[in-house]
Amino acid sequence: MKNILSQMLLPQFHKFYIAAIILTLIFLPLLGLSQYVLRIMIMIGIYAMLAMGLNMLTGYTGQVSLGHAAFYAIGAYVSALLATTLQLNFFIAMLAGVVVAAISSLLLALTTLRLTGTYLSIATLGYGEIIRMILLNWEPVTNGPLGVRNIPRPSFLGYELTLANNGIYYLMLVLLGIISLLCYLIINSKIGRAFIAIKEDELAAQFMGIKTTGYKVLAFVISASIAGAAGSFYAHMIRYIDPNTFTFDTSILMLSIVILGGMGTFRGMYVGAAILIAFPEALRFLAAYRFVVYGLILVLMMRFRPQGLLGWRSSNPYRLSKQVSEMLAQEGNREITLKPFEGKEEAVKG
Amino acid sequence: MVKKMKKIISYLLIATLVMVSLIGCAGTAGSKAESVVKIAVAGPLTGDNSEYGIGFKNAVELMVEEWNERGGVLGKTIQVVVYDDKNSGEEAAAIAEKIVGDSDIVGVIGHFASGVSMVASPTYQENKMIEISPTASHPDYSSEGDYIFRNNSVISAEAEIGLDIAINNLGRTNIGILSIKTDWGSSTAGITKDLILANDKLNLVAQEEIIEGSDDYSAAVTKFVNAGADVIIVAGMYNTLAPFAKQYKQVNPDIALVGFSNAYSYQLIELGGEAVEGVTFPISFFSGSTDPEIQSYVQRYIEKYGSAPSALTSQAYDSAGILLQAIENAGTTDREKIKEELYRINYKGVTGDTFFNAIGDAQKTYVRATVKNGAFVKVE
Amino acid sequence: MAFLEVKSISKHFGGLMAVDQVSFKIEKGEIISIIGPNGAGKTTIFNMLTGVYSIDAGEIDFEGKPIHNRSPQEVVSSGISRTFQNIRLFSNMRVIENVLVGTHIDTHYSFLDVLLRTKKYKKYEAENTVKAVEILRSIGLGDRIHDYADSLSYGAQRKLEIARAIATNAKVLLLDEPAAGMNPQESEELLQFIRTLRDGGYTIILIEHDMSVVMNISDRIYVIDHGKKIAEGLPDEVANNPRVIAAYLGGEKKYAENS
Amino acid sequence: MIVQQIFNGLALGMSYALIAVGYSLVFGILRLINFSHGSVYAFGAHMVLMFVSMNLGLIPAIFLSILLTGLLGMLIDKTALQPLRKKKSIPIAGLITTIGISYIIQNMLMILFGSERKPFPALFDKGMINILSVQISSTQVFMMVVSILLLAIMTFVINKTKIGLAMRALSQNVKAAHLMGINVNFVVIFTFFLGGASAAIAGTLISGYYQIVYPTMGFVAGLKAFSAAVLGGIGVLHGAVIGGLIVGVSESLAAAFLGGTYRDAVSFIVLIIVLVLKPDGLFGKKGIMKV
Repeated sequence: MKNILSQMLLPQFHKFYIAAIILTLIFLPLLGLSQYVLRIMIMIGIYAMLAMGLNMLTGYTGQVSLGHAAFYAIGAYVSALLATTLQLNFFIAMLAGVVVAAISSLLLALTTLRLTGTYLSIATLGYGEIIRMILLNWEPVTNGPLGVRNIPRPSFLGYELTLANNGIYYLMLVLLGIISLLCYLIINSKIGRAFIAIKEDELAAQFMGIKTTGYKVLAFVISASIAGAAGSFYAHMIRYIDPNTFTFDTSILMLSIVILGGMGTFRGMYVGAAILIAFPEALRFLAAYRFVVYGLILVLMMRFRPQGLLGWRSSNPYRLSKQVSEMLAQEGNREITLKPFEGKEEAVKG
Repeated sequence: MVKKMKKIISYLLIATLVMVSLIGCAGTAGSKAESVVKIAVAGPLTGDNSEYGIGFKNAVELMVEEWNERGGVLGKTIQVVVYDDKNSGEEAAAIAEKIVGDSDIVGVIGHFASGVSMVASPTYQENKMIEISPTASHPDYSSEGDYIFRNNSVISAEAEIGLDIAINNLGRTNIGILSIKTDWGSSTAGITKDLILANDKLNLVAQEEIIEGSDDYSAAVTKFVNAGADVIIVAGMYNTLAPFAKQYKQVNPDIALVGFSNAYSYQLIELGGEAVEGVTFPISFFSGSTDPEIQSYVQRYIEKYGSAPSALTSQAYDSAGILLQAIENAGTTDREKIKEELYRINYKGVTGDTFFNAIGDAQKTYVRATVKNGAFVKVE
Repeated sequence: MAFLEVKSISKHFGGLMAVDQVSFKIEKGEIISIIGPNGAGKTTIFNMLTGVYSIDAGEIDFEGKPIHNRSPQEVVSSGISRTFQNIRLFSNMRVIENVLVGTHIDTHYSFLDVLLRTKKYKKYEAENTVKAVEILRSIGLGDRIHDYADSLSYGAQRKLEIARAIATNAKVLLLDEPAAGMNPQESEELLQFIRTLRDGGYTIILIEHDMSVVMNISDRIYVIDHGKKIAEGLPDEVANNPRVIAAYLGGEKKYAENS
Repeated sequence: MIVQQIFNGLALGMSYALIAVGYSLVFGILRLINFSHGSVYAFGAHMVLMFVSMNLGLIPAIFLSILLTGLLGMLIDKTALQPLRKKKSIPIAGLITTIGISYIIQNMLMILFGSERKPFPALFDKGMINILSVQISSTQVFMMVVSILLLAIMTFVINKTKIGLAMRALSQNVKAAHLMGINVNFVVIFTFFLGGASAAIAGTLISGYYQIVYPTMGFVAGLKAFSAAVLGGIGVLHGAVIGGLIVGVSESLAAAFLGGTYRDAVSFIVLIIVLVLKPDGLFGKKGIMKV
């Protein structure tokens, strides 16, 4: 039994599992699930996106943001306002939301360049509150406490996507897929390595020639853009937004998902979101205690499993591309003398 | 190996958790009983605003209990289904789906905040589910659709009476407006301001807004005092009005204060003490009324829950009554018919005579109340 | 003009003169050592050389150009790389990833290349990975590339730090007590490896507090005590210098009292 | 009117200062932002209310609450933070843990006491005092006196007592302090006791002034107090007081000239500006980076 189980976890099966999960997600609505369950699935999807974004900043780069609801809000508001006032198509409005969220995060990141660790977190917290105050006070634009209503549903090629025709659900899947892919591409590159190096040891990263400030800003912008996209999708899905959705509690929920799932993992974001969004629905008797539970998650995870539920290290070997394997095989085990770097031509000669 | 086992256990644990969660979400559709009429209550039962949601629940359950004692409606037992929306739009949207998925439910009493109600109401409207919010105050709320009703005072009507209190009952004309920055507070302040500007006899000396979360009103008080206000119209709940009155009366004991029915709660007196003496407001529900119906309601409420019902709670109580009466009048649980009945109803409830106008706003009659010797008394 | 020249640099923290007018120079392909008792200011000198601290006075020239008061990144890209006294690896990354981070400085593809997985991206990734594997093989970690950095033994971690420093295309390696915590055999192996690096053309500056470690390897030794240079010269000269002996004895004595 | 508004701000600032002292105390020793301080403050106020409702009398209720809240502070350290120090967790782990604790306390209070605002007995109400057209309430004056007294006691404890010496040693170098035979965990736990006790005092005084308590009272006030502590130079006790006064006054003036809805934004903007321009605050000392 033990053996079968551990055999099932072998890396060669991973692709199969992932494919199975994706197929299940695609065919799920065809099973005739109630709209209520679909709604929950969509909310899980939105929070998985948000967690994915925060993960780039907090999980990989080690910068804890306590004000991420601000970018979620900016994406939602910009997109909703453009769609309601200028009748822009959802996808264009979303793009605008992403851009504005990115710009605002750039401004925040540039002003807080000098801050590290806890100080940075507190500054993001303050920023989140300031953005909420702006949403509340800038009435001519944001409509203040009255919020934005009648936000059009997303439509694709003239076809309106609703909950009933499963369009919203599939849009969520596509968005989550795109965001996951982008994160995957970024993490598996020098950018991703720079992020992780900064998290592991910022000073050592500087001595690797990594322009740490620049990469931290980049992480901020990527992270905020994703939150902006999620916000825009949320606004068009829910169709009414007001400042009360984007509070400190929302930021903490995002952070709890990242920490519970496992900072610096992909799987953790989906599972973390699924657990934290679905659990208050499933365990209604705990509803009054849900914030206590969020709090407990933060405390207990930090105490006993800071890497998160799914935060184990991969035991698979490092993936060398075919090209690399061939180059190395050609070389065989010949003796290598290291020579210092002298000029461009020799730089990458093996 | 141990590591692997740990990993497997984590996987299994997580899989179970997710399964349980999903089953939990899906599994409540359940028993379909023919002899039951369900009405849903949706509001914040937990969190910051739980006092209001719990008030809804209490009130509706009390009303349903009374009906069931009389044999239910259409010969069927009435059952209350309670949903906690945590005062969050995200939650409310999901709950709305859940409610419309249960064909036994004929109507919803809720939600509490306008913003939350308005996230849910498109779902109700599309699925022809009747929603009566006892509290929503957003001006656009009831125009979300013909199944969407509001059993709350219409701001303009209430504001007019508030001003009339200031002029005629209190004899003041230099008016200051204090409002909380919520959809209701901002709308109320805006409407009141327009009314004052339209009236030559009145003088708007200062207008202040505050955000909930701070209890310090000294800055606003100083501004009002300097502007020479002799009456302040406070568009806030009891939890704003009471501390504001306290802080203001320390500086100027002669100030007159006008509130709105939202602030009509025994907690106002509990929190405000002497400072709220003389605070006057328009109300549609008066717990000290000599009307025997109201007296028995207040008595039953106190008996059951240990405290006197507030105005908002009483509106929830009437909302349930209105819905049940409409079912009775329609003679069926067909929601379209019940909706039609709702537009025809003239309900004599504890919050006065109520009927809905064409967009589904309740039209109410108001009385005036003031605080005297630590109790609410009617102003004649 | 020397390859790397340090001209009477000083640094003080508040009232404490941590480094006081220290000068030294090193030619291409040399190994020099900076030794001194604990707390003498050796690591501070490294920190000044590599841009962690600004210098209060003096000058540092590398290949004829001043490099003092630059950011660490600029110092690295000019060809000077370092290791740390208390190992600072990226411990949750694999061995090969640690070295790949070292190649960061020489990886020239853009954000768009990353998203589109262009030829350029693939070329750099492949070349850098091969380079990283080669460095690791030559330093004797070729069979550990898949492991996580913190699963290595102490000695292997020190080697990995050097490999990572080499990967930045360094010409000058600053090694801060590379043999600390190693047993004699490990430390002898390491010194042998440092010699091969020198033979390959690297220029190396070592920091040690234990003089005996560097006696056989250094072309020149500089002795620092209380932030001041008290002696310099060939290993034998320094070992017999009475001031050095006094400083070491005094230093040891003081150290003993403190602990 | 400006003068009156400044005095309003000073009174408000005094309440922030009272809370800020607790942040500063813990940060000064541990370099940890104890985010749970705001909810511990709310806890202290609720405990007074609970003991009063048990008819123990106001003064004993206050003392019991101070004791109990101090114990809560110790409990937080013992159960959640000490293990993190032992494991040498990343610094941010402490912040996240205290955020978690703050959620637990605040929501437990909500479940046990209800979310609504509840009346709190007035502490020292002798009406208003008029000084040259400026009006100050006697409660504010009382608050100010107690704050200064509290600050004096804290300063005395830190500068003149043996445990204070140990605390100062710890704030310089934990390892060295440990080597010198200081019982680090005891000193830290004592610091948390002081922090909790000061939160209870702040909770009592401020609730006594506004005569209101509710579970979320510590959130916004806590954030502003934190701004105040940072502004004054976190870790510096008198800095916390001056920071509190500055935040209070700027908030009051913002309310006066920009409108009441901008006051919160202003104190957060002050926070960010201070963090960015002078992270060590007005009275803080700069540290040396160690490699």
